[in-house]
Amino acid sequence: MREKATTLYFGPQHPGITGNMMIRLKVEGDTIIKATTEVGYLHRAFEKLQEKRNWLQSFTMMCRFCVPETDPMEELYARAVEEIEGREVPERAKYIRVMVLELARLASFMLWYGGQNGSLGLYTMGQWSVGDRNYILDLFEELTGGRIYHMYIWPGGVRRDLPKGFEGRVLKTLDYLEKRLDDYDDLMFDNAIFKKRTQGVGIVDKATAVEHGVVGAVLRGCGIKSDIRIDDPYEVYDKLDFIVPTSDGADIWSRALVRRQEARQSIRIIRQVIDTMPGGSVYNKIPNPQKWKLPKGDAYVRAESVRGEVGLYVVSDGGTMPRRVHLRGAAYVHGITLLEDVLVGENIADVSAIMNSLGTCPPEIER
Amino acid sequence: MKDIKAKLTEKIKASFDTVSEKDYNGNRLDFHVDVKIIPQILTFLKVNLGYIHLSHISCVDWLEEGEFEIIYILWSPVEKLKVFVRTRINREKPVLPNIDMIWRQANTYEREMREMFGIEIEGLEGAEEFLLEDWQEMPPMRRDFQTEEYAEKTFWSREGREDAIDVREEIIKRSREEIPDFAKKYSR
Amino acid sequence: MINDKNSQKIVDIIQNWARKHSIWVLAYGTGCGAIEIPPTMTSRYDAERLGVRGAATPRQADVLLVTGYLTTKTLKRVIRVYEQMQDPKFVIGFGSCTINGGMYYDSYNTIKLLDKYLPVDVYINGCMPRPEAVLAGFGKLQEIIAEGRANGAQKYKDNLEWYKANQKKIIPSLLTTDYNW
Amino acid sequence: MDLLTNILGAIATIILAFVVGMSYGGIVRKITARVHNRLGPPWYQNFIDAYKLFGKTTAIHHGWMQIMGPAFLMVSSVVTLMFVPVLNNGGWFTNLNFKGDLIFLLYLMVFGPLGMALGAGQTGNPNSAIGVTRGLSQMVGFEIPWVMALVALMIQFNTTTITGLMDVQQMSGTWLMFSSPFAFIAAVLAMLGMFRYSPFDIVGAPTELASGPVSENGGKFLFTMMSSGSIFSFVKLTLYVDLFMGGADNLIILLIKTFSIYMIPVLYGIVSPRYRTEQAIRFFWGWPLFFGILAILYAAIF
Amino acid sequence: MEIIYLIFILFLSGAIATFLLGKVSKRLRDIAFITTLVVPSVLFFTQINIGQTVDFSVLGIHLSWGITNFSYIFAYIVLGLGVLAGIYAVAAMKGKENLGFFFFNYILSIMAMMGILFSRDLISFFVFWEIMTWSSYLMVVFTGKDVQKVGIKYFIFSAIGAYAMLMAIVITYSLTGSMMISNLIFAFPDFEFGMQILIPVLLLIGFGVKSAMMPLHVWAVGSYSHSPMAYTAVFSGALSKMGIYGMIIVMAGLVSRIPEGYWFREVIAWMGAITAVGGTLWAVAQDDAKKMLAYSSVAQLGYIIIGIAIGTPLAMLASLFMAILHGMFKGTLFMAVGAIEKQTGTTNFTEVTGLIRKMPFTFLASLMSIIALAGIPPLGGFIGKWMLYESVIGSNHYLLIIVIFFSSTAAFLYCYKFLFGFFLGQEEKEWAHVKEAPAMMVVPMVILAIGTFIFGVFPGLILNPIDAGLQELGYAVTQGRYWEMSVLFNEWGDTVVLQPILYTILAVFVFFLAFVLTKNFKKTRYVSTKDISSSGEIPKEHENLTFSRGFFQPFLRSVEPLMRRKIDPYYNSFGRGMEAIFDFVRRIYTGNGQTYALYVVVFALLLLIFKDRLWG
Repeated sequence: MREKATTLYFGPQHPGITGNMMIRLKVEGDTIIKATTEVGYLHRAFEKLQEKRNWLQSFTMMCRFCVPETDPMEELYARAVEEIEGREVPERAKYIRVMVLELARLASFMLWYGGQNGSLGLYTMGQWSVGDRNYILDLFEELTGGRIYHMYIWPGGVRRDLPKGFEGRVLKTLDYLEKRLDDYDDLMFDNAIFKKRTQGVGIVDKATAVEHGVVGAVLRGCGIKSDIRIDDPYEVYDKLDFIVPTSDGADIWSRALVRRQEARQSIRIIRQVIDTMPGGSVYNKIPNPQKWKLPKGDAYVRAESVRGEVGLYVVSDGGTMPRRVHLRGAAYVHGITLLEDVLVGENIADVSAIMNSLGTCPPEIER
Repeated sequence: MKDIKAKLTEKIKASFDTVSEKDYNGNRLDFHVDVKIIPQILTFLKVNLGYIHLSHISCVDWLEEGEFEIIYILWSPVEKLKVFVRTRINREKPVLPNIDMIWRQANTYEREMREMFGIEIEGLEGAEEFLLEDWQEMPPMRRDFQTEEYAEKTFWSREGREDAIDVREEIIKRSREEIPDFAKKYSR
Repeated sequence: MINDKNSQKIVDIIQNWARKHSIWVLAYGTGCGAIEIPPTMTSRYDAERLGVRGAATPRQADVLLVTGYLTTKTLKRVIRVYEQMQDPKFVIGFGSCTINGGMYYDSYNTIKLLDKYLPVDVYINGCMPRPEAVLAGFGKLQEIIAEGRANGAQKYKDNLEWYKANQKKIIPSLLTTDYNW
Repeated sequence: MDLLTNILGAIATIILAFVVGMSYGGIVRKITARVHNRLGPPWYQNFIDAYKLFGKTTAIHHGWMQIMGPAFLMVSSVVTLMFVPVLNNGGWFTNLNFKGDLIFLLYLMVFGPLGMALGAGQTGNPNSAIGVTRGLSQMVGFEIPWVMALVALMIQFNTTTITGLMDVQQMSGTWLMFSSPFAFIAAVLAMLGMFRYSPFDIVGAPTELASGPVSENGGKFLFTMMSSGSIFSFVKLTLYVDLFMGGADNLIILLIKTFSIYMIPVLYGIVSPRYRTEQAIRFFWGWPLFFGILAILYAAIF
Repeated sequence: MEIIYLIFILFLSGAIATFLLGKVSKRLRDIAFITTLVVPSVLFFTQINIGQTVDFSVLGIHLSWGITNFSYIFAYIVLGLGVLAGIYAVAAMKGKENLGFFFFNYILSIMAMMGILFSRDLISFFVFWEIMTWSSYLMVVFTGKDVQKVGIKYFIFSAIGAYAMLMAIVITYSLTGSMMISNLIFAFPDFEFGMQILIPVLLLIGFGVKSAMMPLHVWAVGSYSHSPMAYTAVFSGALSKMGIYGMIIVMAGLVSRIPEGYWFREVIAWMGAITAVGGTLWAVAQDDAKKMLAYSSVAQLGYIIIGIAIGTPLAMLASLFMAILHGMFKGTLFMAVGAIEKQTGTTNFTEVTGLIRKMPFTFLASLMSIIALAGIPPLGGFIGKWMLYESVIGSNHYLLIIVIFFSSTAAFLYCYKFLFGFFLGQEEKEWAHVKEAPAMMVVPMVILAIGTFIFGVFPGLILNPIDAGLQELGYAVTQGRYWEMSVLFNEWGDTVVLQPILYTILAVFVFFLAFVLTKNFKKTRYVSTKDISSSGEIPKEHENLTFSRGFFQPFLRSVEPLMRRKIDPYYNSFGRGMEAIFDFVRRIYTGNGQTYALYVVVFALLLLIFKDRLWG
């Protein structure tokens, strides 16, 4: 027998979906009465493959977990390995890591600016911000050789020191971006229609947030001050001065406000890092990767990405290969159960905006 | 940090018998518990002790010991402490209690565990298929599943990879040979 | 009216020229390569000046851009989408993983050779290919369209059984659609 | 005029409308690209796209209504074009426009979208159906201020024909946008919805409905829709110029006037996100309606 | 013998014969039924001359029957629709029980309507009016579903209307001493002011009930959707026009002759406008085709009422034209719904879908009727609407035109919903067995649909008779034909108008056809509607891909403030206070036809006694 509600396939081939996943929407009118996510379109079995690679080969897979923001994954892996092995990291490497992480955050915010507005039909924003993102990617290219996959932060430090005059170029880019962020505000946050479209839509209130284990900007967007960089500080974040913005609206608008401030905080952090960066070597040499064995043990490390808390659980059985590498992305909780619950009762027009606002990133879910 | 850990251990031990703890440097504390009391101890941690954030659920396949190890990682934003609740279950007939009424997102972890390790979760809702589709073999994340063999068996691989003489030339040359007869006229 | 071969040739040349300068890419990010598509379409690289433009549904699209690895689950959808596209249609394989599996050569869930399942007109290599490489790939596609050599769809039509057998091998639930145009 | 001249004139008008409409589309793409900091496609890109679509195979259809849908659209645009005076003094482009009547045009303009909606409905794609319902709902929204503006003009100058209104402007030498400003404002606000640029592009919103009603149409169907859409936008622009900007004495002036009025929805659209359907409807029943009422009061009093 | 008598005798005897033959043979019954409809119609159109009257007296009351130019217009609707719907009914009602009774009532209604048109005096007018009411009431309760609710509603409102009318007749008689309509019209301007208001109000209540004017429309939806569709075509298409007929007489004959009539007309016009808007919005909200068309009928009658109330010659012309066209296209649509109900068993948009390839002719007829209903050129509905606009602008009703335009634009929504809901969308498995309706059902629909097209392109065909009727009604000839007051006709001239549109449309269609038949296009083949670009997914068997629930939800959400007020609750709370009366009504009503026939007779007798007692 035919179902009563109409089925709408939102994805996998759909301009409004972020990445490659599917939401099976049951709609009546333009109201969603049930949403079922279906994932697995991007399941590459990384975790299985990493069990078959040695410790350094596994590292090359890390950045491919989630493409919009690749560096937190590398940093997590490096930190987990260091924790199991007890390897020291030079102070300068930690500062460089923070700089790279924050640059990656900034690049990811740029992409989010584009995605959030593109989902609401303001394509100009996407053109601007994704175009400006290229300047950050240029920096990465100079530093690491790759635009997207950097493989820069590795166990024991970072791969190489900063090129000569790199800090200056970073600061110059930051100056430019700061100016552009004001332009974005004019286009996006001063826009009455954007406000109308986002206020009161996609509400994740405090109770829901706790029930679902919500993290990151979504959690801050409902008024809970939570940031791994402060709560569980890693690298040199405890030495830096920055604000964790929060907002009380619990809707897309307040999440956008949070992210808007976070982008500026990232710029501030990078400036601080460049000011206070010590000298010295940038890595502790690792042994021959083919024979590199880690002691038996496990580690769970966490970092703050744009989407929220990312955790990595690494188990070593004392061999040359990891026993288990298990990533927990922020999208893993946002993209499935939370999305399904939030979408009920919303308008079809807002599905894409809600997905972007929750930071759904399918490759991170499916790994 | 030491005080917090000691206090927590005391409280847990007072409520549950078969618990052994292991301390680590930094803000991490491990509890080894029996599989039967998993829901109770997690509820206790969440409701009574303020460990409201379920950060991670992971599963490790200890093939040599014939056991799965399940690790629940909780986080308290107040005490700033990571608590690992670890349990081991038999690998032959793995059954795990369902905890998605405590944390909604646990549902996703459990669905993945069910599919990837073949662990039966009692009373779990949600579609059987999560990441895979039409999967016929054993659950792929088990250690005894040989992914490379399976890939060799199922998918073709491009010839011309094993020697590094002139890869480009070689690929072109060999791919020409490999094209079926009827498709020759399209090759360029 | 226009039946003799020479005038048909002229029509073909004009049509190929139009096809070359109007490439509508299906909005389907099959893999992680999708992250370099927005930069390609936006201000610095601006693929639209070459006539490259997104299309929302397969009926309107000319080019299927397979951005990166294909899991078996996605392959099923890609095949359906490809068969729903209208002639003339082209496929661009994007990234090392479509060419030979790339770093997923031993993964149980991703295919290694895209051209066993779909007729590929142009491959773009790299992991990840830079926007310049993507543009070069579109340039190559334009080149072979203008020369009339982009006959992947015809190839698929002629060797449908071979392709279908390959597809069936890894997707048992593949529905036999009545694809015969 | 004999029949042959009539037919030739009609064909010339259609070609003019097609060329101008398509070029405007291309120029809009170019302008949008420049706002985006891009180079953008050449201005003739739309012609290439159209020709390519025409050359594509249309291998399948979902029933004869899907084939007739674009035909309805084409018929509506061309017939409407026949009834809109292109130039002040007529000449070759007179066609049937000496018979042009505003209310008649209003209804004629609906013929195409309704046929298109039927064609989209036949495909069976739920996205198409949702897009159509959105489009029709929005149409109810913007027709109200638009009709109010027209009624105000009719009352003020006591004529219901386009030619009558054009004569009024020619005689007095003042454009109606100055002599009845409120009607002009209401009509321009309604025009935002009529051209379906952002924020009123809710019908085929790609990120919501995957291009909505056209989602099953490719190849020749899409070509027909694209070209009749171009003709239609020319018709609408010419109508605005005729009604509010004193018409045009020759083609150059027509192009300048139509282009300048076309830029209003385009430029507004570039910097606006999309409305939700009911928000769009409410928008039209807010300020535009207010200006419409003002216009009618203005017309009734003066 | 006078042909007029013959017609009525034929109707009456035919009705009885049909009823009786039904017990003998079904085929004979059907033949008798159609003959009874066709023969008097032929007689009427061939033998009756306009202006011909017969006078006679019954029980000392002087009665006069005759046809005028004005009533002749309505005879077109009644007989044309009556015959076509009758042919349709034979096929549509096949296999139903109690058919003889249905046919009997059907003929009786047609006869009563003809009687109303023939009546030159108030008594026979009232008697025929009552026969019409009773026969239609029996049709409403014919199916026996929800009779308590729907039937009682119709009964109450009809009774209110009838008593109001009766009171007006009595007052008229006491004032003029005559029952002739012409006398009333003649003497009306000399009445005192209170009577000048009271008589039209009472009469308008009577006629407003039948024409479903707000706030007297409450009965209409239930009754239209509950009677068999074959009858609803007549009910909505012709029977409701009797209210319009009466209204025109009241408005043109009485109200327009007094100075206060201006305000009176304004009120009626706004009531019509509210009727139009309310009907349209509620129609958009319906999920059931019958109810949707019923609300749509209410709305369309609203337009007609507006035209009548404005009362300029052009507006009258528009109203009458729309009345005829409404009979045609609404008749067709109700018949189409009937056909769909017969073939699928339901009329709900959320259930039926994708019938276009199964019932192509029904679709074609519906499509043309819908285009006419929406008022899109070149079909007939446009002419009427457009003349209405012209007249509304011409008579300086500026706000009224906005309201009308709003409702006519909103009408596109339900028009599309009708076509999409039944015919377009996914072709589901559960309706795979559906076949086209029998020819006897399809042909009347197609004939009527083509009629709307012909009248759209050659409106002069019916505008001329209407013109004649209007002149007779007291609109003096000023400049030839009234429709020439309108710009379009004025410049285009003769009876054959709107042809340029037709030719252009045809030319473009032919061009497009040539385009479709190009080499490439010919290879196009049909694929099922399951093969759609569903984002790459393959739809599962049980998943519903038809969008039918909450069709215009965003629109309805934005007009919600307008629709929050519904009039039914007020009547219901009023009715709760009148519980006793309702109980009494229920006791009279037993569900049996004979009781009602008896009741009609008793009522008529009472009336006569009443008359004799008071004024005898």
